[in-house]
Amino acid sequence: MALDKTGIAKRIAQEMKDGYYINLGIGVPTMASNFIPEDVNVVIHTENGLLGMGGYPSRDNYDADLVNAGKQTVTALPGASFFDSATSFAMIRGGHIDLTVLGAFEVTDKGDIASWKIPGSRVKGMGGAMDLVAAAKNIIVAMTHTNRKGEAKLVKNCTLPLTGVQCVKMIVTDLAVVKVTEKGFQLIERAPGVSVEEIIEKTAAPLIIDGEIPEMNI
Amino acid sequence: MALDKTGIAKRIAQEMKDGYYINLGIGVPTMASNFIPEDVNVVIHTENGLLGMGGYPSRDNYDADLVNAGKQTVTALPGASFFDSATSFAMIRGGHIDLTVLGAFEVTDKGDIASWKIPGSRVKGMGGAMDLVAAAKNIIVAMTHTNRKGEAKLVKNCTLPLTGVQCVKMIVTDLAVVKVTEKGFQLIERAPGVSVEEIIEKTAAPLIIDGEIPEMNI
Amino acid sequence: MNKVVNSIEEAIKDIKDGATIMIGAFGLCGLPEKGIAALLKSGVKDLTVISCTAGVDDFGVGLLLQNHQIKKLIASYIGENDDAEKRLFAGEYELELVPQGTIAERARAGGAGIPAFYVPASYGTEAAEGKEVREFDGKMYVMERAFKADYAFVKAWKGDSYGNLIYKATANNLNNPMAMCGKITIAEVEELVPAGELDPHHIHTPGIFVQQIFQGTDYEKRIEFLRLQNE
Amino acid sequence: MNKVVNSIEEAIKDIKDGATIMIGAFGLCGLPEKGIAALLKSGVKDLTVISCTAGVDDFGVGLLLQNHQIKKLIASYIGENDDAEKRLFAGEYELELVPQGTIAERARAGGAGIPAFYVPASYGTEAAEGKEVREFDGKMYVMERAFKADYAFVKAWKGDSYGNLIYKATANNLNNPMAMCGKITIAEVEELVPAGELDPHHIHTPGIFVQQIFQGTDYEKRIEFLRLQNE
Repeated sequence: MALDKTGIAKRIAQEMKDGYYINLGIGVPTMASNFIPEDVNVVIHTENGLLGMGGYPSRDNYDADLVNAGKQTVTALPGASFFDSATSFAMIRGGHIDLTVLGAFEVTDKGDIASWKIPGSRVKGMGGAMDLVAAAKNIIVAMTHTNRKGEAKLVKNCTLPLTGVQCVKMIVTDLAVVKVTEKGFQLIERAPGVSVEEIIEKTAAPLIIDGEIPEMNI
Repeated sequence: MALDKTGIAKRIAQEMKDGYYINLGIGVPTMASNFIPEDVNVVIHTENGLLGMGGYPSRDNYDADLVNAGKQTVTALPGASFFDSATSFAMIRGGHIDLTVLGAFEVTDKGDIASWKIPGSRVKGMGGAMDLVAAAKNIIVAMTHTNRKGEAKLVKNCTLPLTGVQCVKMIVTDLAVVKVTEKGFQLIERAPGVSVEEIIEKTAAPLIIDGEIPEMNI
Repeated sequence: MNKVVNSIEEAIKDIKDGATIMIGAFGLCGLPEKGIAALLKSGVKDLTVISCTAGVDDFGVGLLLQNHQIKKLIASYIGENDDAEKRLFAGEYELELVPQGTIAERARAGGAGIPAFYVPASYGTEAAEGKEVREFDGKMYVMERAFKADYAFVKAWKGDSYGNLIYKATANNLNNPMAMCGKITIAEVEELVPAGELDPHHIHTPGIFVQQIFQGTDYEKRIEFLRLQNE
Repeated sequence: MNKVVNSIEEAIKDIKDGATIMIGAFGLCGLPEKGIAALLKSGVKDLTVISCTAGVDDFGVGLLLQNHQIKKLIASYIGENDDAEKRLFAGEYELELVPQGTIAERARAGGAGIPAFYVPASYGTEAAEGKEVREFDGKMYVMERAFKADYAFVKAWKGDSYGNLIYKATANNLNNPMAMCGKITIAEVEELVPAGELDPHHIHTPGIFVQQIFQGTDYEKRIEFLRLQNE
């Protein structure tokens, strides 16, 4: 059965290793921080200027001057630091972030990603996404395997404006875990009860399938 | 009579205007800070990372961690700030320093300066001098009019390796105050008792002399 | 060295139509509220505004859009402002979208006397169209030019009469790089103290980057998304 | 996230001959004394050292020159070290002189993922020989490349177990930009505290830039020119 958002978030949390500095996009990526194992100590970076982001504040101690990249009130954990945006993006651009997780509209089997603009529809802007995908060491996309119209989001070529080229390393969807290899997409895991055939059918690019594909362990 | 070092320093102090941020080289330029009029409030920048440099410390409160660009122990005045070298040179390069005063071996009538290297003799390095002369808004050179061999230091072309090109705005020597104009050197003032003829004789480039040349008022 | 002005009106009196103005803040966090309010009152128009976002419909940079004072907006994100999107589609102003980190670095570069530099961000995307690209060590980069700004409006937590600034938490964001960049930087602070009261180790923006400073009162500090634990 | 190592020997055990090493400090101010002492003891050689100065004859970077461990020195000034000059003329090591602000910016750029940038410093001088030049807005600039460093040795006043650093007075200097640049940055501090004890507003170098940290003892903190009031 296809995973819900929580399921995707749980699977992503498994990619977080002890000692990682991590930047999480809004939505499911941020949700993943709730499922990090207790013995895994990571530091969350939020690009508006904080290392060591904690959870939401209580009603007694929220602060308009302390927000995350989604402009939500947050807290700072012990060991945190505050800094300006130039320094914050120096961390990103300089490759100091170990893992970036963000959402996407489309990802290609070369690792190109489209995530910021739907022409003729809404204009929002790229925010910090183009900086993040251009420079983080390890980029994981969290998204549904198909869009609302049922069209594949894992594709040969993006139809939407690009956020970055040849940068995505892995995709976690409601159906599968797919790695972007030099030879293209490789199916690594499938959601519990989801068949390899269904995944192939809903992917609009060749999928390397090497032996038995295990179910995700979430 | 030719000025001594103190005289040059006093004349340079007259160029310091209220509200200026000033960077002073080692020696006579630094000495000039002792002669700033009381109603002129300036902030001294030292490129190793301090705005608001004060005088030398007392024997009770010196600190190895608080030095100036000459590696001498100093103090920080009220309103001071500390910062790293990248930010310090951002101030210089970005044109935020109103006045830079430094020594030189040679200056040309186009404003080129040689101040950092004598080939075949000593190797020291340019330190921050190339950054300063390339970017400060207003650069004054403090030096003797001739070198120890009696050779002119105000020249048509530098014989020594350059520190920067077309940057010096004014030169204060033991004999004269000379401006670097679009048409070349212009004699502005002469040291008390020093004749225009002596200055012309000891300058190895044409000198524009416009009317009566007043004596320095120091 | 005293940079204190008595009112924001005094600080902005020389701003002309057509000026390029930077406005600090990330969304509404660290917003120079008093500066924006004064710009609205002044009616100065045809502005080029450089800011991280367009604020929201009825606060922050959004107010200047509503008041038809912006000719061109350079920003990374206008997603929290529906009105800005409508006015854009109506052709009321021009929008140049720039990646957020590139905005910050172009501001710092402007302040640091670096006319151009290379970044990987936006390579291969429409945001790099018309820009020079170049390979270094096998990777492609885009050349970005430093910003120039006639004015920078920034907001800090504490400041002193010499213009030294300290920001609270994540309210620094674009404020420090933009403070470096403004030909005239106007800083508003919640608490203004005499020079000498702030520890020189704690200064985030040294006063050399600030030309005018004043203490604002009654800050609204509007929160875009109030999220609370267990609520 | 604990980056505390028990000894400097543990921190440097993987450094190989031929490594590129940055050493913070301006002269002897803010000097990573313990790191240099350990490098001396290790005997690692053919180093490329990037530092602001060569220290003095018998302290700081000068010790590594005396011990024949440096193949190439990149610095802005060696004027306080007569021994370094003698060894240079004797051909014992190669010297590349770089303007001080350019050293700082190349270090920051290396840490910030900016492969190249333009500065006015050194244009028209022998320090710009072999470097690309380019005109922007009627002024000439020199293209400078970011530094890459296998290790950066930095010294701070206070630090915590996450690697966050605070510098004292002018002892920051090159330490912060170099901390950003090191593939492995080794920080030594006078006072090491558990994460959470330093105010996040006061951090000068966020811990993300630091891979190893330890507390040094018995710092000599030698002063190059002790100048006292009225003495």
